[in-house]
Amino acid sequence: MHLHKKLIEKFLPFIGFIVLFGAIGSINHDFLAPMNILNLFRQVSINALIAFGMTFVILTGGIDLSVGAILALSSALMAGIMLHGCDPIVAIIIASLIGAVFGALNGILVTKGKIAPFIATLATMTIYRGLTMVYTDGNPITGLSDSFWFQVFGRGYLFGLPIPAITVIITFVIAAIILNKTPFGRHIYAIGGNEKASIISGVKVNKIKVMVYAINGLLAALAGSIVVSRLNSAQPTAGTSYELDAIAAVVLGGTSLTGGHGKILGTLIGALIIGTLNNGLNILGVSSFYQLIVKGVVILIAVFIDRRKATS
Amino acid sequence: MHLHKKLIEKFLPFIGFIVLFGAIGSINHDFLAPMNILNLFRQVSINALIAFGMTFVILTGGIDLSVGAILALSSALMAGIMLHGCDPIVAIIIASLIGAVFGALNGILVTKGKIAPFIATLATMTIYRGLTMVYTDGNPITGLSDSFWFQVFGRGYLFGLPIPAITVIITFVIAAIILNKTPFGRHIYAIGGNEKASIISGVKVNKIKVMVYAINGLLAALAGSIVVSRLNSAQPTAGTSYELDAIAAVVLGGTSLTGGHGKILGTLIGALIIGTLNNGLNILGVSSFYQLIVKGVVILIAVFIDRRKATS
Amino acid sequence: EPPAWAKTKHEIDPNNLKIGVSLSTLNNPFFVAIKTGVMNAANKEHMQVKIADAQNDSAKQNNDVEDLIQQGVDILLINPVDSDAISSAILLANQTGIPVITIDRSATKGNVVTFIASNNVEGGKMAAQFIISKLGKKAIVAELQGIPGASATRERGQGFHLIADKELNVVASQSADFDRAKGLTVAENILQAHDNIQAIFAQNDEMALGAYEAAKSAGKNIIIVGFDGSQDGLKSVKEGQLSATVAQQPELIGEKAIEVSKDIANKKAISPQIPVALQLISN
Amino acid sequence: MKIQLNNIHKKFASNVVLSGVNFELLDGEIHALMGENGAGKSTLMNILTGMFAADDGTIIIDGKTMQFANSQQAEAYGITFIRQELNVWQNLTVLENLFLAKEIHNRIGLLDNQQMKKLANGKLAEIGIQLELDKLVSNCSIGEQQMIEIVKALMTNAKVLIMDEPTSALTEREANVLFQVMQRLKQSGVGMVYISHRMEEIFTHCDRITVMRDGVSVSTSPIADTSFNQVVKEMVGRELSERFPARDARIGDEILKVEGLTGAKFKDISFTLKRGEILGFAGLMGAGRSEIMRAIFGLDPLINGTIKINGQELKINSPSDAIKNGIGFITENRRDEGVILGFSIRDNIAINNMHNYVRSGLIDSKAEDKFILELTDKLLIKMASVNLNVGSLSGGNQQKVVIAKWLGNKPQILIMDEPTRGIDVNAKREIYQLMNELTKAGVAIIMVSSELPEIIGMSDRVAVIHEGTLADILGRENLTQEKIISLAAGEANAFT
Ligand SMILES: Nc1ncnc2c1ncn2[C@@H]1O[C@H](COP(=O)(O)OP(=O)(O)OP(=O)(O)O)[C@@H](O)[C@H]1O
Ligand SMILES: Nc1ncnc2c1ncn2[C@@H]1O[C@H](COP(=O)(O)OP(=O)(O)OP(=O)(O)O)[C@@H](O)[C@H]1O
Ligand SMILES: [Mg+2]
Ligand SMILES: [Mg+2]
Repeated sequence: MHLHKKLIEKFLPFIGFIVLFGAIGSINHDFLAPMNILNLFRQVSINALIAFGMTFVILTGGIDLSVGAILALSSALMAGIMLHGCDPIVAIIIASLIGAVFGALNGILVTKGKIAPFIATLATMTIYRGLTMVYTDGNPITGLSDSFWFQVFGRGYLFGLPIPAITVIITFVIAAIILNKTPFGRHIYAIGGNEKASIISGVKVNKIKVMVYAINGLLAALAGSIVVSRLNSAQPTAGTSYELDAIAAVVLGGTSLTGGHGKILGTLIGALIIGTLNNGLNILGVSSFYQLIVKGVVILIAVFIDRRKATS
Repeated sequence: MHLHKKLIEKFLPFIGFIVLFGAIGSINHDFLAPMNILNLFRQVSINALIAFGMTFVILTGGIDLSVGAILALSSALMAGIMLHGCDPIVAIIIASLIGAVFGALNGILVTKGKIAPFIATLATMTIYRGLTMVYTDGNPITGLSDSFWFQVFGRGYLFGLPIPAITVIITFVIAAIILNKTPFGRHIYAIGGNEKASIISGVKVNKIKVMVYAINGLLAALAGSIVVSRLNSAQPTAGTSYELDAIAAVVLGGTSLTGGHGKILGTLIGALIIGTLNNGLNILGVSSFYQLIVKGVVILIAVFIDRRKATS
Repeated sequence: EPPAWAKTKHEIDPNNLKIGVSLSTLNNPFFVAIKTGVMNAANKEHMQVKIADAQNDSAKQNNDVEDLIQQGVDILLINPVDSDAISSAILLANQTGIPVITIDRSATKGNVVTFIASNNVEGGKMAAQFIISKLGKKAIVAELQGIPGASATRERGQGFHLIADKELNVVASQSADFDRAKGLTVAENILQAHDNIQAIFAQNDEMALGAYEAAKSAGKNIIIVGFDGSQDGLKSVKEGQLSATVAQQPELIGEKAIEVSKDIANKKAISPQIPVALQLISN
Repeated sequence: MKIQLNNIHKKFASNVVLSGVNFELLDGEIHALMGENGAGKSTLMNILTGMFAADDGTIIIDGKTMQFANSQQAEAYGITFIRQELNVWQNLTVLENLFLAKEIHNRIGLLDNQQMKKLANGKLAEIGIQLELDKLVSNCSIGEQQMIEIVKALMTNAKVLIMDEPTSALTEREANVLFQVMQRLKQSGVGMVYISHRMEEIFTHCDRITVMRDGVSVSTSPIADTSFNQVVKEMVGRELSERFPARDARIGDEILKVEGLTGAKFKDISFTLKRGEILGFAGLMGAGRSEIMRAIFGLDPLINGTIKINGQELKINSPSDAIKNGIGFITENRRDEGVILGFSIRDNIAINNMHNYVRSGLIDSKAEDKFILELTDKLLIKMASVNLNVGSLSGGNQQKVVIAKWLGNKPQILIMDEPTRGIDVNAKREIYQLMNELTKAGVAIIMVSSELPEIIGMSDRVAVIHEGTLADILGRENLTQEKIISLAAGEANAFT
């Protein structure tokens, strides 16, 4: 009986997702159409990738408000180098590394600069966005590439699955291994659980934090390159407020904002919940005004149930 | 010597403000024109009022992302009741109370619902914004009132000072008295300093938190009514991302995001710094793209210096 | 009334004009193009230009206008975030004696020398009529709306619905925030929900381009109408991707504004409304 | 391994903490380090293990001058330090804690849990401690957490083990396990530094003792050559009269009556408390004593039972209810629940006393200063000013600040949970005296303590808790250490 309850609690986010999915599907059958499920997976991929990175950051007890801006900046730079004739796949790799650098910069501000993550990344959010605007002069960068590989990266299918979804699955597996199976991952949890004790025990807290923010930046940039491929252009305003969706996905997945507790699988489910809401409310034809309300309420309910679980 | 250093540290935000002010003034004399100083005061007033409320919340260790949305929703409701013939001054009072109710709702989610403030107010931010959209149907509410008192509230002058600035000064004095001279204020600091110890000492932590969020909502709504008076209309998109400016002002003023430490005077100076930046960069004709970068960098530098102070 | 000691005096020197421009946002290529038009024309005339970006916030725009006045600009070009909310800023300019020209959106109160714009409501109607002309009455269409509450959203939607509600079958209206990526996902979802959609009206080109990608990947060949006539949009129409865009010629609007400014300085008579023609560009 | 610390000096900013300490540790000896709170014991060991660098003086290990850059270096060299404050991760399992920052991984960098489990189980079996390796630390008692730290230290195969107050969170029984481990380590030649404020332990288990006072080492001698009183005298710098001041309070009417109290961790607890009485609560770690107190104070919900004060039944749903009814509560966890670190002494005491000097809604600063100075004077709190950060005070003085805060409220019933944990003999005595004064004035005190001498020395009656139930209440006349221990261990019928 007790075990039973524990099991339910463990799978709570998943159950929530299934309930939501079923509810929307039963109201509107279009929602369950195979094509829509594929759409859903592809739509979720951007948020899921960013939320994976955010999970790393939040597990250490940090937060990163600049991911949306990193996405935009790295996308713009990626488009820029592609216009200079760079091979798309190379451009994606370079863009991801650039994202990692911007992320690492956040990490350095947080560790060396001893600035609270919220403030440090609030500031870099405006800085990175400003740089994007300056670089693009406020205009989208278009006419990128007709290369097959580039187009396929955001739009193609493999084994019947959208490529972005496959990217998410691969990233998920790597992230899960890192977090659960490596000393690095263990140390991420340790820092979030007790930073002082971690320092005393010789965990290289600063180095790990910088790496965690770098991973976050890298994944934001990777998400950015999917966006660029899908739209065949880089938008200066891309990624605006994506940080909030990513944080919501992480928290819906049961990760605590104080750090140390949470699973990457939860985040995946969290991202699916948000994606299902966005997609489902569209399919149901709910007006965008009411969509705002419904999304807020669902987040509240989900987190509220999750908290009850923690305290009971 | 030591005392000397302490004094400098204490007035650091103020010194930063003076330096910034002097620097901009020396580049462009228009900035120092009396009329511009008055403009600056009026421009700062919205952010200052919201930031005062945010100071209360942050002192308890919380945060409120929904203030911008509360501003919009209470403004819309205020405009709505004015269209039904309500006296403008009464409408301002009712709007402020409505703001307090929405704020209190945040407080209840945080205390009774045990939801992390960041998440609770992230959710209510979208809910309140959605309600605003539904109420206004996405349209501004106009044609409010030609009443002298209503117009004067946002645009008038008294003793040579803009009325909104006077509202700020009065609010500042009341807030300073509450925080420094009443048991309620001391308890706010205590909760931020050590919530558990405060509970055990008989501090009614939940009640105080709800009140603090209510005050925050009230001041956001008050700021909203100034906006309504200045614009002679209620905009459904009003207040978007004002929470970030308010948080930045609080942090620039030296209040710590973990709660327990900070002064309302610091917040006033923080708001002045942000206002001076906005106004000064406009006057200097800095392009809005570069403004983003400059603002981000200034926040980083200011907070960085402040942290150094704390650790040295 | 501000106190007397704080007021500044004002005179215009036609040979050394200082133009203040308050734009609603620069987060949108359309307004960036207006800016470009203004800058290019002003450079030719050797005028000084000061530009402020209100970031779609009416309250900030009021501040911006105050700041521009403070810098002693001779003429104000204002592209209001909102027609009502800009009133007090315009009244302030009137008090200071600075002539005001509104661009793209009008102001409900205050003295404005002239209003240079293409009419958003009209544009919405044009889009609806274009769809009718292609598909006939009762065609099944969807609408992608801009940022909820923004004036372009309201006006374009208003014009579109004035006709479409009577003559077309609008089965879905969803917001995609004027954003290309959101336009793509929302269009995907709408197409999923309504298999039989024949046309999409997007309230700007960005969303239209996103919708085009969605239709393409869903393997649907439908009519997509954008709005703005941005570079990307026009190119896409030319390539036969978008069916049409309601082009506004933003650079022309900017150039006109500078032209009129010069006329004001030279005390020429100005007509109170200067329309810049909307063009429905189709393939 | 032989360690010599010669003439160590250290100051933090302008605060001189160590001014000439000499200390020596030999192979296979247990060397006690004693001194009042703030004497510099922990600082000295931090210097030895590389956390701080000494300003002056040398560290000689096996004849070589050494200077470690951090505690990992010291550990690699064979010197392991179990710090005063627990360094555990509540969010991780016992196994994960044991190997933190020392994880074993395979060739491709993945964690080797099997290997780690094997090693841990081997160690546990070797030292005779039982720990569930897969249990989350947040589900472990404080005692178990302390054990994790100890096992973690032993896993390093240290040649020198430094323990800073390891038993302050342990009860007799758990402490005894530790002492057995220490004896075994001693046999195998491990040298140990043992820091504690518990005199009995020092005299039963240590070989030599070094006493520190005000940052100087006062004496080092074999334990057999010194005495209890001698050590106290060296620590305090003067003769201290008997350890527990005589109780002479007049015990009055019943003030508190608790019946059938049942909560999550205890059931059916009934007892009474009289004015002027000290009722001790003894029990093993995790017996649920603190939980009982928290429930009476309205911090935790009650499942069942009644609480009567002065004969009147009360519903206590929150601490403020309890306070209104004249109850005060000094918790066992000073840092987390007692003081507000980073706040001034004034603000700490003021938190629940402002009603005493509020005039028309506003705080009267002058009256506040007066009120607070009266309290700090009465409790002999050693401080330069009430504006100082409470964190800058020694543990004993911090505890007095917590007591002061409650005295301002003039409680009728004062619950003191581990009131002298981590506090030196002198400060302890001052707190005992204060308890006597309070009871003389008619205050009733409940004292939860894991230190049996204190329980026996100060209580008028003792309630012994065993696994959440009340084993018995003993009167002063038949209080013995053995009796309490066996009751606490659940051997209820041994004596009746
Ligand atoms: N990092 C530090 N910075 C400044 N002062 C410190 C620091 N660490 C310790 N001190 C001060 O040094 C003095 C000695 O502290 P220490 O912790 O060594 O005492 P102790 O003998 O271990 O006391 P206790 O018995 O209470 O543990 C105290 O006054 C303390 O406040
Ligand atoms: N918040 C909590 N969550 C989970 N377990 C807890 C919590 N607080 C206490 N415990 C556990 O409950 C049990 C009883 O606790 P408690 O420490 O109060 O007993 P005690 O007899 O007072 O012992 P102590 O000597 O530690 O005060 C212990 O195993 C303790 O670790
Ligand atoms: Mg110590
Ligand atoms: Mg206890």
